[in-house]
Amino acid sequence: MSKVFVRFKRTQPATAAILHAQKMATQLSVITASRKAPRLLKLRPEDLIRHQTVTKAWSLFQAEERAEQEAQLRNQYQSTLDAVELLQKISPRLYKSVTTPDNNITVFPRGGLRTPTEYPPTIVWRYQIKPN
Amino acid sequence: MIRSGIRTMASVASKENTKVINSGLILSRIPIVTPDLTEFEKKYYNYQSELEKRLMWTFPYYFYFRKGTLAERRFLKAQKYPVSKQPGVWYPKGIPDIRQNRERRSKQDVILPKEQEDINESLEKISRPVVPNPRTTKADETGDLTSLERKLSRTLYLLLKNKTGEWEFPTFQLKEDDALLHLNAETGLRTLGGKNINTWTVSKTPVAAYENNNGSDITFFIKSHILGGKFDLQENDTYSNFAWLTKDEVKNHIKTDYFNKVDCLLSKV
Amino acid sequence: MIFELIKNNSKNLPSWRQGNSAVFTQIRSSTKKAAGSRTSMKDSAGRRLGPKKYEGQNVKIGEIIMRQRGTKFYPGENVGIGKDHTIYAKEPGVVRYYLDPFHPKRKFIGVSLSRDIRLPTPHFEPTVRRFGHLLVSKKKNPKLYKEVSEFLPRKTELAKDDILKGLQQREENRTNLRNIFKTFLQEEIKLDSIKNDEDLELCLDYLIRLRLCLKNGIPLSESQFNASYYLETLQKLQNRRLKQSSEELTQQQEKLNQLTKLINQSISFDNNFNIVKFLSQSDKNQLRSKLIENLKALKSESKYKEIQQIFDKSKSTEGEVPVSSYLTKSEEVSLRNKYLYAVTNEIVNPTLEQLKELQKKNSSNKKNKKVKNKTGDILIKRYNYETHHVENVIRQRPSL
Amino acid sequence: MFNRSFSLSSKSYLPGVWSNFNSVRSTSLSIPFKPTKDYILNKTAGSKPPSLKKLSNKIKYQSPEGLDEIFKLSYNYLENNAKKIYDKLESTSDLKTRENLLIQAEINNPEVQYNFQYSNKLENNPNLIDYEQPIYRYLGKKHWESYSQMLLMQRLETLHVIPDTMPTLDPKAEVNVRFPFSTGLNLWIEPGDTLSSNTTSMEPSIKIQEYDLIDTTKQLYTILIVNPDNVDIENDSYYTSLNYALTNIKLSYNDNIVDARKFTNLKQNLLVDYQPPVPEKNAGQQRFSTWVFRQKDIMNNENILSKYANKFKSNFNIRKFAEYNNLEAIGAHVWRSEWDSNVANVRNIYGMPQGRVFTRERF
Repeated sequence: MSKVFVRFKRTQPATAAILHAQKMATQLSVITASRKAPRLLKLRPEDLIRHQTVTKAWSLFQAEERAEQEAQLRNQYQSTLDAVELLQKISPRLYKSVTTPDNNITVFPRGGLRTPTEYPPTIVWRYQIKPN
Repeated sequence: MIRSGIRTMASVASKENTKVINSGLILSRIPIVTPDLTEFEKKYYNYQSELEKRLMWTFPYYFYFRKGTLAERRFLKAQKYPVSKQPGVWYPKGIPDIRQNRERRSKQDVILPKEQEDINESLEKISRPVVPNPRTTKADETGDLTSLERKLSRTLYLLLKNKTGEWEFPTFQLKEDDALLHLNAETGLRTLGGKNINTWTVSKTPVAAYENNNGSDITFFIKSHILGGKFDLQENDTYSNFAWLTKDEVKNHIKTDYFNKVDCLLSKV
Repeated sequence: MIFELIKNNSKNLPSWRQGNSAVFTQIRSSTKKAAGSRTSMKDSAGRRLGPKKYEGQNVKIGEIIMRQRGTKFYPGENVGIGKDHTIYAKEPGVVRYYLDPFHPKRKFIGVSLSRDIRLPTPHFEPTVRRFGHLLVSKKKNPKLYKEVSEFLPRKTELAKDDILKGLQQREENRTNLRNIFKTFLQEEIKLDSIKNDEDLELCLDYLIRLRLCLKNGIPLSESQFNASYYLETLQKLQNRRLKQSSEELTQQQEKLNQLTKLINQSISFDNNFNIVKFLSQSDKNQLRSKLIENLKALKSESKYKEIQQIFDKSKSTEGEVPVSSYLTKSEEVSLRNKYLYAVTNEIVNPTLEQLKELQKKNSSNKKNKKVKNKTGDILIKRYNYETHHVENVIRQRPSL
Repeated sequence: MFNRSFSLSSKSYLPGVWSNFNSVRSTSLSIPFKPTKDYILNKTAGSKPPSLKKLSNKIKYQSPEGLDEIFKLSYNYLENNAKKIYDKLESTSDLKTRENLLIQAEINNPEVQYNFQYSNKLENNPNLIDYEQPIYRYLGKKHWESYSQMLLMQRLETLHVIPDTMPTLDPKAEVNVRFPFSTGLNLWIEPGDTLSSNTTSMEPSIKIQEYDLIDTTKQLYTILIVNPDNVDIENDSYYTSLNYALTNIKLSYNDNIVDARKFTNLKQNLLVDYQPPVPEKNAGQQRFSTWVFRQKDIMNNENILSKYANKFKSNFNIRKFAEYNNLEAIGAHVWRSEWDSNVANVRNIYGMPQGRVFTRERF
C-alpha cells in the first residue's frame, strides 16, 4: 500500500481553544468589580465624627442658601404684584396694556443669552451689533 | 387682578393726571463666567474629590488605550507606580495590596501624559494645548466702572448719575398719552445711550414701583438684559455719567429707601 | 393531497432518495379519539371539606371545626391551624364564627371558654385563660407523683451529669479559695476582732463573693456593697425561716457590717484576683510612680535582668510589694512592653561581622525558648519608603 | 457683602461658644480625654488618632485628605449657628423652648456627638454622657427609640404582658433590669428572657432612665413586679400576684439605679418584700413584668397595706391599684421563669412550702 502525501491547509492546534478561553477569562477578570474596587475606607471614631461634622455643616449651609433664594423669589413676586396693583390704581390704561398678553415681547432673544462658563471666551463682549 | 382692575377703573380715573409716571429700566449684564466659589465650597469640593479618588474603581486604562500603541506607552510611562509587595519584607506602612497597578488602600492618581507646551503656536493649529483665558480682565485691573468687561462672574447693573449728583437706574417720564412703560424705557435708553445696543426686555410687566417727591412721582421698573453692543452716554440734560455696577456697589451708590425697593430684584451672584 | 406534495417535492431531493418516494412520515390530524383518555380520568373523590362544627356547638380539645383549602377562615382565639389549614379546638368550649375589626377582611373561627363570653374578647381587657393541668396529689397517687416529679426532659436528663460535675468542680474551687483566704487571714493579717469560727466563715463568705463580683467586672465599691448585701439578705431570710426575733437580726447585721468594714480596710485583690494586703489608691499611685522611676533608672543602665525580676512574680523578693497588686493588667502589660521588650537600637544594613555576631548570639540564646520571641536581637528585611529599597535591619532588644 | 459669602466669625467670637463652660454649658459637653479632643478640634498634619494604641497601627493609619482644612471651617460655621441659638436662649424663659434651644445649640457639636456615640449609654459616666443635659437626653431617647424601645414593645405584645397586666403602655422612660445580688454578674437582661430560678432568687436592681423634662427634685416613682400566671386550681385559671413593690422612690437623671441604697425610709419605700419566682412543675412559664409608674403625690404605704395587704398575694389587680393611687405607667420590662431543679432550693431559702406538681398533659 503506497502512501500519498496530501497538502492541507494548516489548522490551529487543539491547545489554541484552551488558550483562547484563558484569554477570555483573563479579560473578564480584568473587568470584574472585585479586582477594581478599592479597599473599604475604615475611619477611626475621631475622623468619623469630623466627617459627620463636615457633612452636617454642608447640609446646613445648603439649606440656608436655598432658604435665602426662596425668600428672594417670594419678595420678587410680591414686589411685582404691588407694582401692578399700584399701576391699576394710577393708570387703568397702562394697567390694561401690562396685563394683556403679548407674544412678541416674551420671545427669547435670537442670539440667546450666553451661558456662563468657567473661563471667559477670547472675545469677551461684542461691542458692535448687526443693524436689523 | 385684571377683573378687580376693571371694577375699580371708574373710581380712580379722576386721579390719573395727578401723578407723574416714569418708566425705570433695570438693565443687567448677566455673568459671563461661573460664580466664584467661597472658601468653604472650595475646600468642601476638594475634600469630596479626594474621597472620590480614594473610593473610585481602578481606572481601566486598557479601555482607553489600545494595547501596544504609542499612546498606551506614553500613558503608562507617566504613571507613578505604588510600592510592590515582596515576600518576607516588613512594610511599616502596611503590606501593599496591589491589583491592576493600584494600591487598593489609598487613592489612585491618574496622571495624563503632558503634551508639548508651546503657547506661541498659531491659533490655526488644531493640536495646540488648551490655555484658558483669565477670569479677571483689564477693566478689573484699571477699575473702569463703565466697562462691560469688568467683574465677569457677577451680574452688572446700569446706573446713571443725574445732574443733581445722585445715582439712579435710567428713568424716563411717560410723556405721550399712548406711551407704554416698556417701550418708553427702551426708546429712552436708545436716545440716551445710542442706537448701538441690543437689549431684551423680559416682560412688559413692571417688577417694582418707587414713589418719590412725596408720591407725586412714580417710577415703574422694567427688567431688561443687554445682549450686545454698548451703552454710550450721549449729550443730554438729565444724566452726566454712567456705570456698570454689581449689587453691593449699587447699594453704596444709591439711597437706602431706593435700594430697599429694588433689593430683591438684584442678583447676589 | 399531502401525498402529492411529497411526491412533487421529491423531485428536488438527491438521487439516492428520489427512488424511495414511497417512504413518508405519518401525519396525525387533530381529531378527538372516541375512547376516553388519561386526561379525562383525573377527577378525584370529594375531599369532604366544610365546617364540622357550627356556631354555638360545644367542642372538646383537638376536635376539628373546619376543613378547608386555604385560609377561608382564620384561626381565632383558642383554636389552632393544621398544615392543610384545618382548624381545630385547643380548648374545650363553644365554637364561634366571628369578625375582628383589627383584620377587617378576615373571617375567624374561635372557641369561647364559656357560653357568655363573646368573641373577639375586648382588646384591652386581660385574656381569659384556662389552666388545664390537673394537680397530682402525693397522698392519693404516690406512684404518679413520683413519676411526674422525677421526670426531666431528655436534653436536661442528658446534660444533668455534666452540670452536676461542673457544680462540684466550682464547689471544690471555692473550698480551695476559702482555704487560701483562711490562711491569709490567719497568718498575714491576724485580725483581732475575728475571734470565733463563725465570724471567720462570714469573712470568707464575704471575700468569696467580693472576688466573684470583681472578677465579673463590677467596680470595687459596687462589689463591696453587692457582697455585703448578699450576706445581709441571706441573714434576713434565715432569720425569717427560723422565726428568730428582729433584735437577733439587727445584732447579726451589725456584726456583718463591722466585719465587712474591717475586711475592706485590710484586704484588697491584685490584678489577677489574688488576695493581698490592703492598698489605698494613693498608696497605689505612689508605688506606681516609684516603680516607673525605678524602671527608668534600670533601663538607662540596661539592667534587664532586674527589670524582668520586678515583673516576674515568682522571683519577687520578700517584703517587696508585687507589681500586680497596684498596677492594672493593661498598665502592667504596657510597662513591660516599654521597659523590657522595646527595641533599643537598630543597625541598618549591617556588616558581615555584625551579622556573624548576631548569629552567635542567637544560637546561644536558643535554649531559653519562652522569652525568645519578645527578647533578643533579630534580623529583618524592611522597606524604606524614602529610598524605595529593601534594607536589612538588626533590631536590638534586651537579651535575657 | 452680597456676594455669595460664607460668614465666618471665628474672629469675632474667640474662643467660641462651644469652648465656654459655665452655668449653662457643663463640662460634660466636652471630651474629657485631652488627646482625643485635641485631635478632633485642632488636628495638626501628621498626628494620628489617639484611639489607636499601637505605634505600628498609627503609622499605617491615614486620615482622609482634605478633611483637616474643611473641618475647621465647618466647625466654625456650626459654632456660629450655635452662638445665635444661645443668644436667643437668653431672652426665653419657657422651660420647654429653652430645652429645645439647648438641644438645637449642641446637636451639631462634634464633642457631644463623640461622647455620645462612643461611650456606654446604659452604664453612663456623667463626665461623658450627662443625662442632666437636654442634648444627651435627646440623643439618648433617639437611641432608645431606634431599637430597645421597639424590642420592648414587641416582647410586651407577643408575650401578652399587655393587656394581661396593664391595658397598654406609652413608653416614656427606659427600664433595664439585672440581678447582681443573686449572681454577682453585671449583665442587663433583655425583655422576655427566660431566667433560671437561681438568677432571680434575689431582688433585681432596676435602672430607670428618664428622657423627658421633669422636676427630679419632686418626682416620685412606684415600681411593681407582678406575675399574672399563678395557678388558680379552683377556677382552673390563673391569678395575678404582686411580687415586689417599691414606692416613693426618688431618682435623678444620672443616679437612677434602684436597689436597697435608694431606700431613704424602709417603710415608705418598700411596700412588698421581694417574692422570688418559684414556678411549680408542669405549670408552664410565668411572666414577671416590671412596671414603673410616675406618682402624682406621695403614697401612704400604711394606708395601702391596711386596705390591700390580703390581696397582694391572692389576687392583685394592678389596673385598680394604679388607678386608685393615681399612677402613670411610663415603662415596663418582662422576664420569664419556668420550673427548674433549683426551685426547691429557692423555696427552702425563703421558707416556702414545697411546690405542687401538675400533670404534663392538659385535660
